[in-house]
Amino acid sequence: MLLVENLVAGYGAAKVLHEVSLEIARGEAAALIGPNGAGKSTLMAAIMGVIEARSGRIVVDGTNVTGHTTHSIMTRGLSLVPEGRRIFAPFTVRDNLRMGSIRLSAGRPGFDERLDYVYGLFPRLKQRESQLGGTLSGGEQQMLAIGRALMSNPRILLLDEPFLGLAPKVIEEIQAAVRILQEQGLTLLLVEQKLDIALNIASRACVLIKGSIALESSSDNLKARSDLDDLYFSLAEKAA
Amino acid sequence: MQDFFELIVSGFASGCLYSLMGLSFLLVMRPTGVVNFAVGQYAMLGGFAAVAVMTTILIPPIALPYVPGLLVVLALMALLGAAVEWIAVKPLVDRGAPPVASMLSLLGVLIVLLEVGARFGGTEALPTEPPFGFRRVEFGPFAGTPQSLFTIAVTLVIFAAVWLFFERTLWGRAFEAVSLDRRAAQLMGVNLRLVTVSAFASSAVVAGLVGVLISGTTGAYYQVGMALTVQGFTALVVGGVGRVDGALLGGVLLGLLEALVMRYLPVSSSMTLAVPLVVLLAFLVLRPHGLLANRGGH
Amino acid sequence: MKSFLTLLAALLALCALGFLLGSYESDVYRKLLLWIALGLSFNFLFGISGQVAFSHFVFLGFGAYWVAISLVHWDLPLAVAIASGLLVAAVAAAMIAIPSTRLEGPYLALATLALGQLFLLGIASGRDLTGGDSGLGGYSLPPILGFTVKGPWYTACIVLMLGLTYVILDRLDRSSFGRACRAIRDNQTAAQAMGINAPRTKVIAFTITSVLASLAGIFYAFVDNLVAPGAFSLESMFILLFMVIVGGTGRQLGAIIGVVVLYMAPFFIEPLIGHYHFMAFGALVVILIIYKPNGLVSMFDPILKRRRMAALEKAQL
Amino acid sequence: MMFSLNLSIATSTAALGLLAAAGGAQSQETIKVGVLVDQTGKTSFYSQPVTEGTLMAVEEVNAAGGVLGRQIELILEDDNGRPDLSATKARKLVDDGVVAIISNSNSGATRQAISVTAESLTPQLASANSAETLTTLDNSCFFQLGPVESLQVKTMLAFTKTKGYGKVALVGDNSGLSTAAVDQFRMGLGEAGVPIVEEQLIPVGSQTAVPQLQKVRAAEPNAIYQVAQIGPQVVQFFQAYQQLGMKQPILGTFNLSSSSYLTTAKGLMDGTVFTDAFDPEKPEAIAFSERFKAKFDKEATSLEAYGHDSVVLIVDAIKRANSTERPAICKAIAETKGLPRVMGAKGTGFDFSRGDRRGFDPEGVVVRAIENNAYTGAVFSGTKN
Repeated sequence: MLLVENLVAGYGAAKVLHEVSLEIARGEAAALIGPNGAGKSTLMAAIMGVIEARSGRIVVDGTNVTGHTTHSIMTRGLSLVPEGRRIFAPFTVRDNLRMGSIRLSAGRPGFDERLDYVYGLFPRLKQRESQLGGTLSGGEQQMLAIGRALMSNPRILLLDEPFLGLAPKVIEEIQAAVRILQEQGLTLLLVEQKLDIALNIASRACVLIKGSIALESSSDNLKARSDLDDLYFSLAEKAA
Repeated sequence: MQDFFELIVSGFASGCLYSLMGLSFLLVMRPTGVVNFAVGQYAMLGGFAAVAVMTTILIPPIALPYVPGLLVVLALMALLGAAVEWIAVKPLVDRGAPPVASMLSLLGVLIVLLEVGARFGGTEALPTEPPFGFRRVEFGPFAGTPQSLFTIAVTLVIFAAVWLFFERTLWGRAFEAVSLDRRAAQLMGVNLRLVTVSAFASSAVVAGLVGVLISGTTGAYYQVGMALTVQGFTALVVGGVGRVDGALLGGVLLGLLEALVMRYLPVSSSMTLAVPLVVLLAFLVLRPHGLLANRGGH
Repeated sequence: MKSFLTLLAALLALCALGFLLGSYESDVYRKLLLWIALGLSFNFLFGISGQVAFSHFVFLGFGAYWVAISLVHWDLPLAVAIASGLLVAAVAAAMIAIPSTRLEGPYLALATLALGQLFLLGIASGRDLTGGDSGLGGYSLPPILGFTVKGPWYTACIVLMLGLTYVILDRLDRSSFGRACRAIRDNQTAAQAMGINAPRTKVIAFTITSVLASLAGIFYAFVDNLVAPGAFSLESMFILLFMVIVGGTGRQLGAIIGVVVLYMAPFFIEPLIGHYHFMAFGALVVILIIYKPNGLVSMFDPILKRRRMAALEKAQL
Repeated sequence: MMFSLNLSIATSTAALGLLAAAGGAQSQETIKVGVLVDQTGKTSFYSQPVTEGTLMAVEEVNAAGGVLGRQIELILEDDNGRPDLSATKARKLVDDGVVAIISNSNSGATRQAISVTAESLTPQLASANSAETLTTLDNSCFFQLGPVESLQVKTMLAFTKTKGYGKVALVGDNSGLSTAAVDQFRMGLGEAGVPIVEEQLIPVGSQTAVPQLQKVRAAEPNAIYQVAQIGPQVVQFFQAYQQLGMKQPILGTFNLSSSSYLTTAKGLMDGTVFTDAFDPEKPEAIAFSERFKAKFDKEATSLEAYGHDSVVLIVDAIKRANSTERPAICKAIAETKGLPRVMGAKGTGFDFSRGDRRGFDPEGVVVRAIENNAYTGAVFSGTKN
């Protein structure tokens, strides 16, 4: 469904990703894990067309989308929940969700349907419908960010560290919602630093170290590893 | 007292022009962070374009009536604004250069436009026929000319339309989203190219409209650009940088202040031009956020 | 020592040139030298310190008007006129800089642009003192120590002033102050984190360069023995900005190249393209900012680099 | 409009070059005359038409065989209307060996150029400048051909003497052109004992003149002297006057003779009278207008006539001096008396023999009026009433 091949990308003179390859099948939930600064968010940005791929290619459902603009990649069914939520603070909850629907081709009827869907997933957002985004709690903002990304009716949802800085209770709540999405057949790519959360959700994990995939394995295999606690460290040693 | 009410109308009308210039700045500033000092030259060219299409002075075979002429001028301005973005801004943004590079390159554009205006239109003031003329009209204690009322009405309609667009339509919200968080807006699927190009085009259209309005009152003149640039930016700084309603408020206040200072304070009348300059400096130093608070963005 | 001798030789050559030229050419030449001096100080302000300030011509005009008014209306001795002019310019520059250097990018540009317009309005309204639009004239350089300085000797004075400007700015640029200026230009937050006092550095840079502009203005006052507002308009300010950008922002050599190219260009291209040179400058600036952001001077970089490498190799042998 | 003007100047220069070349082949070298013109600056709108008149006059002289059997070659220099540039360009012309310089730029630029021509005593003729003090500068070879401001005041005062305007207002703009005129009008009115109850300036770049004219209205003058010179500000004056329902008579200066006001201030100027240096019914003016129209297919204005007259003067001086030496030409000009010219009232011509280097006949200014959005002929002339 989503195929990344030998992707090289970076900012200015700095090369962040070195020939990264990755494949995710339809309905699968994969995790992209790795330490800080490994290039996880850069990979997300490159997949979404926010930064340019210097070489390599990105293929969605057999269509090469390398070099396409973000909005045209979104029409192929991709959507990203960005790191740090990036809510439009002065907009109401509803207006935030409206922004998410901007690439929805079905127009007004489609919008109402998606809105009901998101409100069904996160009933708290419905209660806060006309509140300003900036006044929500951290957890609610994260729900809004996910809900907003779902408004474009994606088939692949990329989640960039959605649990960062949230209370355990909220994390559980959002995990539950993610599980529902999974059950409904949405393909997921989750970026996460914390291994336990990642392996809980995803069936397969790719470990990104210093801009390269250092290890790819099923979650069960990974969980069984003895060096799990300092996995990144040992992989980094090996890479060096 | 009669003087006061006459002044309110004429100060309000001048202020409306400043507000529109402020809006022209704002339309580009908000979504792109670029300050385009060439907007004053758009106004100058808009004026000459109006003379060209509405009268026989510059291009003898063409003399359209006011409304079609206005539409033609505004369409030309939209093209000009988009072309300026494409030539002088896009390559820099693509390279990742800071906004100040765009500002400097637009200063180059400013000079090119100024010279094009001076060569094409000449250095003399050229007129268009104002649609409503200058006879005195009175309503209650107020008195003005049909032309000043026309300017006020056009300005209010433009501001209402822009406000409704930004607050009520999905695409208007998208413009706002871009100015709040460019990256997040991009991830919503907002077409940034389209937003940037329409921002530059609409900015040129609004400034061009000012030029058309002025061509009917004092004539299209090659030197109006710089004064309008300062007045428009001052309107923005007074009202609150980054707000549509701030531009309207700031411009109108500035227009009224100019008229009242001129009429009632014992200063040399050539110093009225100093009013916007002094107000601008005072606000920049003492209250850089203007009268209305900013709501985020740049 | 070697660089000092090179500079001395350059200044002597510039003076000598003044003795070879006819009256028209030496008029053009003097104004070129003044533009170079202005270009150097503006380059420090805009290119090295990163302040997009449009007030440079205000200070040029201030220096010129101050010395002219001192001679015509106040009958001050020349030395007093010059010294007081520089002093007042320094105080005024600092007073302007303290509030305005807080402003960033376009806001500083607009504030200093407003200042420039106010200056011109002031000249227009203070006509009894300034002569208004047609300017203030009817004076000439008083004898200095009994000598009447005129013709190529006055050109030599301008060369001296230019040399002084160059040396001051070159020293500043190479000192820790110059590095602080560049650090603030590139990233103010990072510079402050490194312990640089950004506001103070900016104010000092603004004041020094503005005083140097006033100094050039004092010398300008005796080139035509007339000061008129037309020379200090925004248009001239734009040309100066363009000169620095075209030559190569932030480099002394760049400023010199930019000034020479844009100042001399009209004399050569006017017969070809008529009066469109100002328009051509605007277009040139857009093209250079986009395609050659380091200016014309960067075209010589490979040569300079090669020479430096060759010198290095020689030293190693 | 300006496009066509530029073009016509360019083409006539080219034509002149050809003529000069042809002339040079059959006789000696050409007589070089320099022209300082503002082709690109703020004052180009009047400097260009003046220069057009100069070019046309030279073409006519050359077509009739030139002067002293030689062709005249004009060397045009654009000074952008800037004084500093004007001095530089004047130096260039002097170095080029011109026998005289015709100054068609604004008076500030002319003034600066005088500092250059004074060094080499090059004859310099200011075609249209009306500034008062140009001839007090120390170039005894500088001659001013236009009417100085004080002459306009004197003529207007003579014209209004019988109307009994007890108190008047004075409105100008803040350009150099206008403030100089305001000064002269203030002085002239003061000398004549007419009190000025209000004096206002409309700043260049402002959008309305309503506050200024309200002050004028409040002072209740019997008449208003309108001496604003910059187009938009002149138009604002008339608009505000109309808007405020004012009825006082408006007395203008020759700036109002620029026909563009008939469109910019269409219908707003009726009843206005203004002083002018051009009498359309003067026989020389009729002849000039006909020749101009035949050549350029448009109406001549006083501006072209100014430029034309400076050539008339210099050609006459070269003929009488029978020399192209600068001092001889200078001397001949200073002795000019009764030389007919296009500008000025009927029967007036050049006269420098009074020892005044301002050659406009003191009785040569006329008063014209605007009726039904059109200019009338002279309704009055001279300073005696």
